[in-house]
Order: sequence, then C-alpha cells, then structure tokens
Amino acid sequence: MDLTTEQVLAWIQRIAELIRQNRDYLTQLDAAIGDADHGANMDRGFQVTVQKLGNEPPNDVGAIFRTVGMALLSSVGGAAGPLYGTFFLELGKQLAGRTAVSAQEWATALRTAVAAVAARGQAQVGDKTMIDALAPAVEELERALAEGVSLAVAMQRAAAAAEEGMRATIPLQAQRGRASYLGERSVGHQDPGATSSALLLTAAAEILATE
Amino acid sequence: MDLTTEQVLAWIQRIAELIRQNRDYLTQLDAAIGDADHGANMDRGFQVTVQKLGNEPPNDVGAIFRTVGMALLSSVGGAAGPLYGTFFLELGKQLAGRTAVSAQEWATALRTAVAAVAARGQAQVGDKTMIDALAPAVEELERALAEGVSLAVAMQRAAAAAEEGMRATIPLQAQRGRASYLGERSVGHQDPGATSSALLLTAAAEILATE
Amino acid sequence: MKKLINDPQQVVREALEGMAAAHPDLIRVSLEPKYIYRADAPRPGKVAVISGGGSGHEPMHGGFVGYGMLDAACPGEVFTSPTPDQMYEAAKRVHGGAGVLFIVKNYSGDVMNFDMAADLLRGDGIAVESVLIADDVAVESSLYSQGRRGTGTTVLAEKILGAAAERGYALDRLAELGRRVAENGRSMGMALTPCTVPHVGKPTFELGPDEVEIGIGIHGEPGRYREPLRPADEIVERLLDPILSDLPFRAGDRVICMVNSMGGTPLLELNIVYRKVAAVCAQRGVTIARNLVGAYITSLEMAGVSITLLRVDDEMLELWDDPVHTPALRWRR
Amino acid sequence: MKKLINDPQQVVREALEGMAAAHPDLIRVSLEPKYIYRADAPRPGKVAVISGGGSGHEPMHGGFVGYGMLDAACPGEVFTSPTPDQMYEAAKRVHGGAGVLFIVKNYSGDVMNFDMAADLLRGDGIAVESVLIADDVAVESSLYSQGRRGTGTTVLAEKILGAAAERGYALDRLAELGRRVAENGRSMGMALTPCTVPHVGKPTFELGPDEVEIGIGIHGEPGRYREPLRPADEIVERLLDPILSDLPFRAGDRVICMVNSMGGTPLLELNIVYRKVAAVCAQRGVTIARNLVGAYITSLEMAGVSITLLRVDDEMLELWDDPVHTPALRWRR
Ligand SMILES: Nc1ncnc2c1ncn2[C@@H]1O[C@H](COP(=O)(O)OP(=O)(O)O)[C@@H](O)[C@H]1O
Ligand SMILES: Nc1ncnc2c1ncn2[C@@H]1O[C@H](COP(=O)(O)OP(=O)(O)O)[C@@H](O)[C@H]1O
Ligand SMILES: [Mg+2]
Ligand SMILES: [Mg+2]
Ligand SMILES: [Mg+2]
Ligand SMILES: [Mg+2]
Repeated sequence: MDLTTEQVLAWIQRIAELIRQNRDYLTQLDAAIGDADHGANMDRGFQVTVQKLGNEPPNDVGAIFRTVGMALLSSVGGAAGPLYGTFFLELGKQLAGRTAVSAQEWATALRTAVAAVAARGQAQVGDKTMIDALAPAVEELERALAEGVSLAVAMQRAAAAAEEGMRATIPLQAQRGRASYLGERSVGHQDPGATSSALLLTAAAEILATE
Repeated sequence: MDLTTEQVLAWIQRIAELIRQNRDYLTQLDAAIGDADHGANMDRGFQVTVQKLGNEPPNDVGAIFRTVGMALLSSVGGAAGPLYGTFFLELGKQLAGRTAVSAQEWATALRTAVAAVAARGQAQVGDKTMIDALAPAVEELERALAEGVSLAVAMQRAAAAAEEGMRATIPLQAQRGRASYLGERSVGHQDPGATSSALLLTAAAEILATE
Repeated sequence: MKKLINDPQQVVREALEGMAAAHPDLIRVSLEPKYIYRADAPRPGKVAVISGGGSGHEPMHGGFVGYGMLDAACPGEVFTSPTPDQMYEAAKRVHGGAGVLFIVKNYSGDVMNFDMAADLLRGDGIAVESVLIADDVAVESSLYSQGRRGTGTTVLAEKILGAAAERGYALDRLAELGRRVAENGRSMGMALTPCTVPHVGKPTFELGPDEVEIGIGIHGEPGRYREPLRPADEIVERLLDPILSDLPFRAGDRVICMVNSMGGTPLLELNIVYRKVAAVCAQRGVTIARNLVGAYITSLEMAGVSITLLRVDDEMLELWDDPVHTPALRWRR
Repeated sequence: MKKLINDPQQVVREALEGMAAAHPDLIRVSLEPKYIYRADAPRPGKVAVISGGGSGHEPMHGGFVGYGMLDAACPGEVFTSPTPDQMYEAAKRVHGGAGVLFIVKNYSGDVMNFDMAADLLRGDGIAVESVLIADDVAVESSLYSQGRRGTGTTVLAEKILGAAAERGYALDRLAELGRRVAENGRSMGMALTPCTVPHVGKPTFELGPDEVEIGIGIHGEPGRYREPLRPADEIVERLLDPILSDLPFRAGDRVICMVNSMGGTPLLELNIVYRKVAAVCAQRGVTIARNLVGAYITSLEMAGVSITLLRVDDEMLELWDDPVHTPALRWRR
C-alpha cells in the first residue's frame, strides 16, 4: 500500500488537530524547562499550514511537504520552527514530484529528514530533544517494515517508539536548547519538543489506521 | 505670667513628641485626601529642629523661633514646610530679642504668624487647611485673655478651639492644597494639616499647664 | 515592598550619588542641601533655568540637567516638594548674572517652597521669574481654586525654555515664552497598578486585579474615575478626548506629543499606545510635529501611561529642535 | 494580566505600527514578514548589520535601527525567535552590496533561524557573517553544551558594530571585531517580579513576596538561585562578582558598563545600583570608560536589573563614541 497525497494532507490536518488539543499541555511542559511557548508556536504554525494547504493544495507529496516546511519555517519561530521546517522541507526534497510513495521510500525519506533535523540542531539521541522521539521512531519503522508488516502497522509501532522515546526524556539532563541552561534542574521533566514529535507520529499512525 | 525661653524650648520639644506619637495617624489622614506623607514630613522636620536646638539653643525667644522656622523650612518640604516655616519665622520676627513675652504680646505675635501662614497659602477659614485650626485658636486666645483669665487657661481654651476647628474640617470640601484636586471626594475627611496644627496648640497648652 | 534600594531613608541621596558617578561630564551633585547642577555652571550672561519637585519622577528633573535644558534641579524627598534652601543654594551656585527662571509644577507645596526661595534670592538682588505648569485636565480647573496639577508639559517646557536660555533669551522674554508653553500644554494619565513610596513601604492606593484609574496624578492622587481594564485603544480615547477638547486643540494645530510611561509600563506597550494616539490626532487634523515615547515623568514603578499634547508655534518648534545634552534627553550633540 | 494592549495576538504588529508612526524620519516597517529597517536603506557599499530576536525586550532590537547602528531588526513573537524569512527579506531589502552581518543571541531558536536565513542569502550570492553573543555568566558555560545565553552585550555590540559598518569596515573585518566584542562582554541579571507574556496571560514564573531570582534570563528563565530580597548593594555584589571573575576583568581594564532595567524597575533604583557598581569597579581598579543606565534590553514589565561589562580597547571605544541616531540611542547627531 502506497502513501497518497490524500493521506499526506489528512496527516497534516490530523497533526494540526492533535497540536490544538495538546496546545496547553505542550506549553505547560515548556514552562517547566523552557519559556512556555511551544504549544502556542506549534499551534500557530500548523494553523497557518492547514490554511495554506487549503487555499491551493499542491498535487504531489513532495510539494505538499515543501509547502508545510515553508509554512512552519515562517510561522513557528523559536527552536521548533527551523527544526520542523527542516524536517518537512527535507521530506519534500526526498519525495519531490511523487503522488504515491512506497513504504520503503517513506521510511528512507523519514530517516533522511530526521538526520537533517539532527544536523540542524546539532543534537543526538539522549540530548533531551525531539530527536529522542524521532530517531527511535525511524528505527522502529524500518525494523517493522523489515519484518514484513504493513505500513499501517509499522507506523503504529513507530508511533509507540516515539512515545517511549518521549517518556525516556524525563530522567535526562538537557544538552541542547533552552532547557540546557537549567543544567541539572532540567532532569525530571518531559521534553516538549519530543512530545510534539510523538504527536506527529501518532497522527500518521491514526491516518494510516483509518484506511 | 510671662512666656520664657525655657517654656518655648519645652513647647517645641513637646510638639516633637506629639508629632512622633501621631506620625502614622497624620500620614493616614493624608493618605485619604493627600499623598500620605504629612506624618513623615512633620516628624522629620521636628526631629531636625529639636536636634538643632539641642546643639546650640539660642538665648532669646525670637532666636529660638527663627531657628525652628529655618529648620522646618529646610527639612519638612511639601506644603507644610513653608507654612510652618513661615509660622515660626514670623513668630521669630515678632519676638526678636525677647527673653520674656507677656500674654498680650504672645497673642499678637500668634495672630500675625497665623496671618502670615494664611497669606503664604492664600487660604482662609473654610478652605479645609491648617488655617481652620489656627485661626479659631487665635480668636479664642484673644477672647480668653480679654476675659482676664491666665495665659495657661487661655491657651487651654485656644487648644480646644483648634481641635474644634480641626474636626470642623471633616464636612468641608478642600479649596487649597493637594486635597482640593479631589473636589467633592475630599468631603468627609479630617484635614491632616489642621490636625498637626491642633497638636501644636495642645502642646503649648500642656507646657503652660505644667507650670 | 520589593525595590532595589538600601535604606528607604537614603534613596534620594544614593540615587544622586549614582547619577553623579554616571554623568561626570554633564552634572555635579550637592548633597547638603540636595541639588543637581550643570558641570559647566555658572554660564555667564545666561538665565539660569531651575526646576525641582519631589523625587520618584525620574528622569525628571535631574535627568534634564545639562546643555540646552536645566541649569539645576532640586529633588525633594520621594513625592515631597523640595525646600527653599535647595532652590536658593542651587540658584546661587548656577546663576550667571542674568537672573533665574523657576519652572514649577502647580502643587501648593512646590509653589510655596519656590516662592520662598524666590523671596530669598530677590533679597540678594537676583532677579527671579517663575513659570507655573498646571496642565492636568483630569482636574476640573474651574471647580477647585487651587487650579490643576502640573505634569507632562513640565518636561516639554524644560526643553524649550532651556534651549531659549541657551540662545540667550533675557529673563522677561523667557518667562513670557514659558507662560505661553504652559498655556498650550495639556496632559492626562492613568494607572494599571499603584506605586510604593520607599519610606512608607506599602502601596499608596489599591486597585483591583482588573481595575484601572483614569486621570491619576503623578503621586498616585485619585483620578476622574475607576473602571475595568479596557483595550489600549479605548484607554487612549479616554485620555485624549478630555485633552483635545480642553484647550481645545483644533484641526490644523501642530503639537509635540509625549506618550509617557508612569514607570512600570514597558516600551512595547507605549508603542501600541502611540499608534492609537497618532491615529486619533490624524483623524482630528492635529499634526504631531514631534514626539517623545518613553519614561520621562514617572511615578516610581507605577504601571500606566500619560499623554501630553503641547500646541506649538514655529518658535517653540525651533527651540525644541535645538541641541540638548542631558542624562535623559540628548540630540544633535 | 494588566497591560496596555488591544489583542494579545496583535501586540507585535501594533507596536511596530506605533514605532513607524513615531519615527518616520528614522525607520520603516514591513509587516509581512515583520522587520524594521532604516529609512535610508540600502546604503550602497556598506555592510548591512541586522539583528533580531523575540519581542518583549524593547527597545532592543527595533529601537536600535538607524544611523550608526542596525540596518534592520527582525522581531519574533513575544519571547519567540523570528523566522528565517524575516531575516531573509530584511537582508534583501537593506543590503548594500557589501554583505550582511547578523548579530545573534545564543538561543538555539535564534541560532537556527538566523542560520537558515544565512543559507538562503548565500544561495542568492550574498555574503553573510554571524556574530554570536553568549555573555550570560549565570549559565555555567563549561557544563552545558549549548553554551551561554546572549543578553546585554548584544546592545553594546550593535552600537560598536553599527559604527564600524558606518565607517566602512569590510565584512570580514567587521565579523572579526564582532567576535572580539562578544568575547569581552559579560552580563548577569536578577528579577524582583515575573513578567507575563501577552498571549499566555499569566506570569512565566512565581516569586514569593520577599524572594528574588539571581541570574535570571531575559525570558524569565530560571537563574542561579533564589533568595530573600537584600539591600541593593548586596545584590550588585552578587551580580558583579561572577561577572568580574569570569572574563576575568583585571585592574587596569577599561570597560563600558550597562546597568539595565528589566522593564519594571525605575531609573531611581537604577541610579542606586549604578552607585554601587561604580564603587566596586573603582575598588577593583576597573575603569568605567562609558556607561549606559536605563532600560535597553528588557523582559516585558519584569522588575529587576542586569549588569553588563564589556572590556574595551581604543578601537571599540572610538566606535562607541561615533555618532548614532536611532529611536532609543542617540548622540552626536
Ligand atoms: N538544538 C536542538 N536540536 C534539536 N531539538 C531542539 C534543539 N533546541 C531545541 N530543540 C527542541 O525544541 C523544543 C523547544 O521548542 P520551542 O519551545 O518551540 O522553542 P524555544 O525553545 O525557542 O522556545 C525543545 O523541547 C526541544 O525538543
Ligand atoms: N495653600 C495652603 N494653605 C494652607 N494650608 C495648606 C495649603 N496647602 C496645603 N495646606 C496644608 O498642608 C497640609 C498637607 O501637608 P503635607 O502633606 O505635609 O504637604 P503636601 O500636601 O505637599 O504633601 C494640608 O492638610 C493642609 O492643611
Ligand atoms: Mg519554548
Ligand atoms: Mg502630603
Ligand atoms: Mg507631599
Ligand atoms: Mg521561545
């Protein structure tokens, strides 16, 4: 089963809904170890994005992702803006011109996009950032696909891995981003960016599950 | 019985004590219709004055009053500073060089000093100022002396008249000073300056009574 | 009370010492009695322009001492008029033989203390004139015989008269100009939060969490009314309407406009306020020829804003543009 | 939340409109995307100096756009980094063919957004250099790999680099000077009260009635420790000691010193703080060659103060003294 433009559009739509629902939660997490704006930033960004896509939905997957990336880049701000912007721009680059994407192509594109995020933020797993959710998700996606399960099931497992990675940020001391200024006091709090990343993957799993 | 330099020094000393005791009360009255500094201003002024007099007590009544007036003038500030400064400077002028002052001379000097205060503040009885306490006190002092009572008794009656004038400020609408900016809202509050003036006269009555 | 101070009784002295340390090129400070004066005083042949008033309104007045503005400023205790000996000593120190101009805000304490200082100086043969600022339209001038409080126009008057004195205006001409400035300025302010006088230790008044005071004075004196907090644009209308209709300002008038923080309101909000002030003036045909947006005449840490409009003629505008170099106001030098 | 605003979502836009209305002689404003730029841009042959960051720190950065300082400033939402398209469009608008210098405060959001803008500009063939300010000694730089936060030195860097660009420094020389400024500046701040981000509506942190936060960041980020309120002189020591020992500043060093209000602290208190700063520096043999005392890099209405020391050489000092004419900083013009 290939990933279609409709599914990608539905995915972005679903992310926007989940972010809206979790807006205050994300902000609360950011208040503890950051500056209390992650919920507002992400919500603003995905509202702008959905509106942009609604106005003139591009007709290939790559173009959709590029639009999403540009919209996030110019509306989220903060650390999350360039990181999620990079994520979607890289997906757009990998999948330029495609109207259907195979599971394997999707996994490869996702790995490349996550690597681009890590490069942009100079972050690695364990730094208590969104990478802690994104990287395990990619690993699990590839592992699942290698085991031969459907993309829907594989994304389910990837989302679960992201959530696990998200929870695993709690005991960590932040090495990147605003939380790192807190030093030891960042320990014991869940990273807001890892939380929004887990939401992105949950949204993808939900969309594929409803097919 | 004449007023002596010792009595005058004791009077100033007693004023300082009464002001200190009533500092917060005066400030509270000023908070209601002014700027909450009358107690602090008067207390600062009379502390400075007592200290100045203690260092080098002048040896005539006029010189004492001049010292008091200058000390108040340069330490009280606000409206009360120049008004009480004028009051004592005028007493000093009237009684220059005198070591003993007759009751009649005292009443005349006081009348002139109160007139100087009224001129300085361009205030008249009924404007809800210290004049409302000072003017009736002078009237009553002169009336009492005309009736032939002792200076001690006359000052007692003058102090009572000042207190009555002070209480009579409550229903008035202020026409002078900071309280006048309140317009009708100044009604129902006792004027702080009339209150400190009543304290001055009470202190005089107390000193004369203890002889 | 949360303040960056040491001893509540020493606030004024220590702040003066800090100012002296920060601006040795511009000012000198006397501590006994307290006054701030130009480092290059006296300026022979120039009228000495002197102002003063209670402390707690910084940068006014001390921050305006320097080239093209004040020759000296006399700070009283916080929110308390200075005493005559301050103005007397300051004037003796800075006067350059051409007389002294006092700029006085209309509070009975200020008026009487400056009057007494003027008497003393005249006794010494020094000519003194006074300009009284009474620009606060929150006070209905017809009803109360003390007249209006003096607020924001004071800052603009100090700049314009300071420039005129620097140009060599004689005392009588300066006083005449000063009265013209005073007559053409109008102000009104409002507060979001109260302020605390250091030696009192508690707020001078109380405001509910959603309440504002419209028409407040610079010592926290009560204003025209209290009401719930509204959008900035509506607050601007509540301040500007009484100002505009009082003089009245008319279409075609040119003004200097000051949007002033009461102390605790940051520039971000002042800019939002100025946006609306500019819009209303434009709509009424009133041209804002110059403006000041910032904290110039404050009430300690009070949050709030005041608006001042001064109707100007060519002479005032030219003088406004003249060079000025003081701790708080500086241009073209 | 008590603020002079209309719509919490429109705070930045409306403040920009207010600024544009107040300073038409100095600046222009773009609203889509948001940036403030010199009215006389582009200046051919001059390196364009551009800064930016979250709003809520006014007058920084928009208040520093003008002659001898910034060519453009890009304001993000309150306390949120601006987006790359803002810097990209601003640079395209103001660059004069001699390249672009970004002055960036070290927050991962700011760094990444400016980096992406630089990538875009380089893609268009425009040379870009960045100067990173990371001067907040409250953050122990050795322990956390992100490095220190950027605060007060940014203001001083913008003045000095702006002057150098105005003098015609080439991009590489300017960047080299910028790094030297960045290396020699140290800051630390403290808060008496929290601030409230308009679209959040409640304070970003809580402080007890007698509690202060030492080492706070300009977005209310936690500092080194909390403790009971102490006299101003002791607070100054708590801020200055880590600053002085960090570079370290040594006897004989000349510095530019900034005593900065976090927004809600009035000048009266800043002067008391400066008094002690001057005394401590004098005692350590550190010469304060120039100073700024006022609100330059704020955190909305937060009450508190920050201190910045920048060790200067002759070149920096000369550039500091060069004429500047911006809404918030002006001299010799
Ligand atoms: N250098 C980085 N690399 C990867 N992720 C980062 C980096 N810096 C911050 N983040 C992520 O961004 C999140 C914060 O985003 P947000 O609150 O929107 O931005 P800001 O910190 O600028 O306010 C953090 O929780 C973290 O997951
Ligand atoms: N013009 C005036 N004439 C007479 N008394 C006045 C005048 N103005 C003020 N007062 C008196 O001064 C008192 C206030 O003194 P104080 O609080 O020390 O000064 P300020 O009002 O400057 O703070 C008033 O209660 C009133 O009695
Ligand atoms: Mg954040
Ligand atoms: Mg009073
Ligand atoms: Mg007073
Ligand atoms: Mg942020």
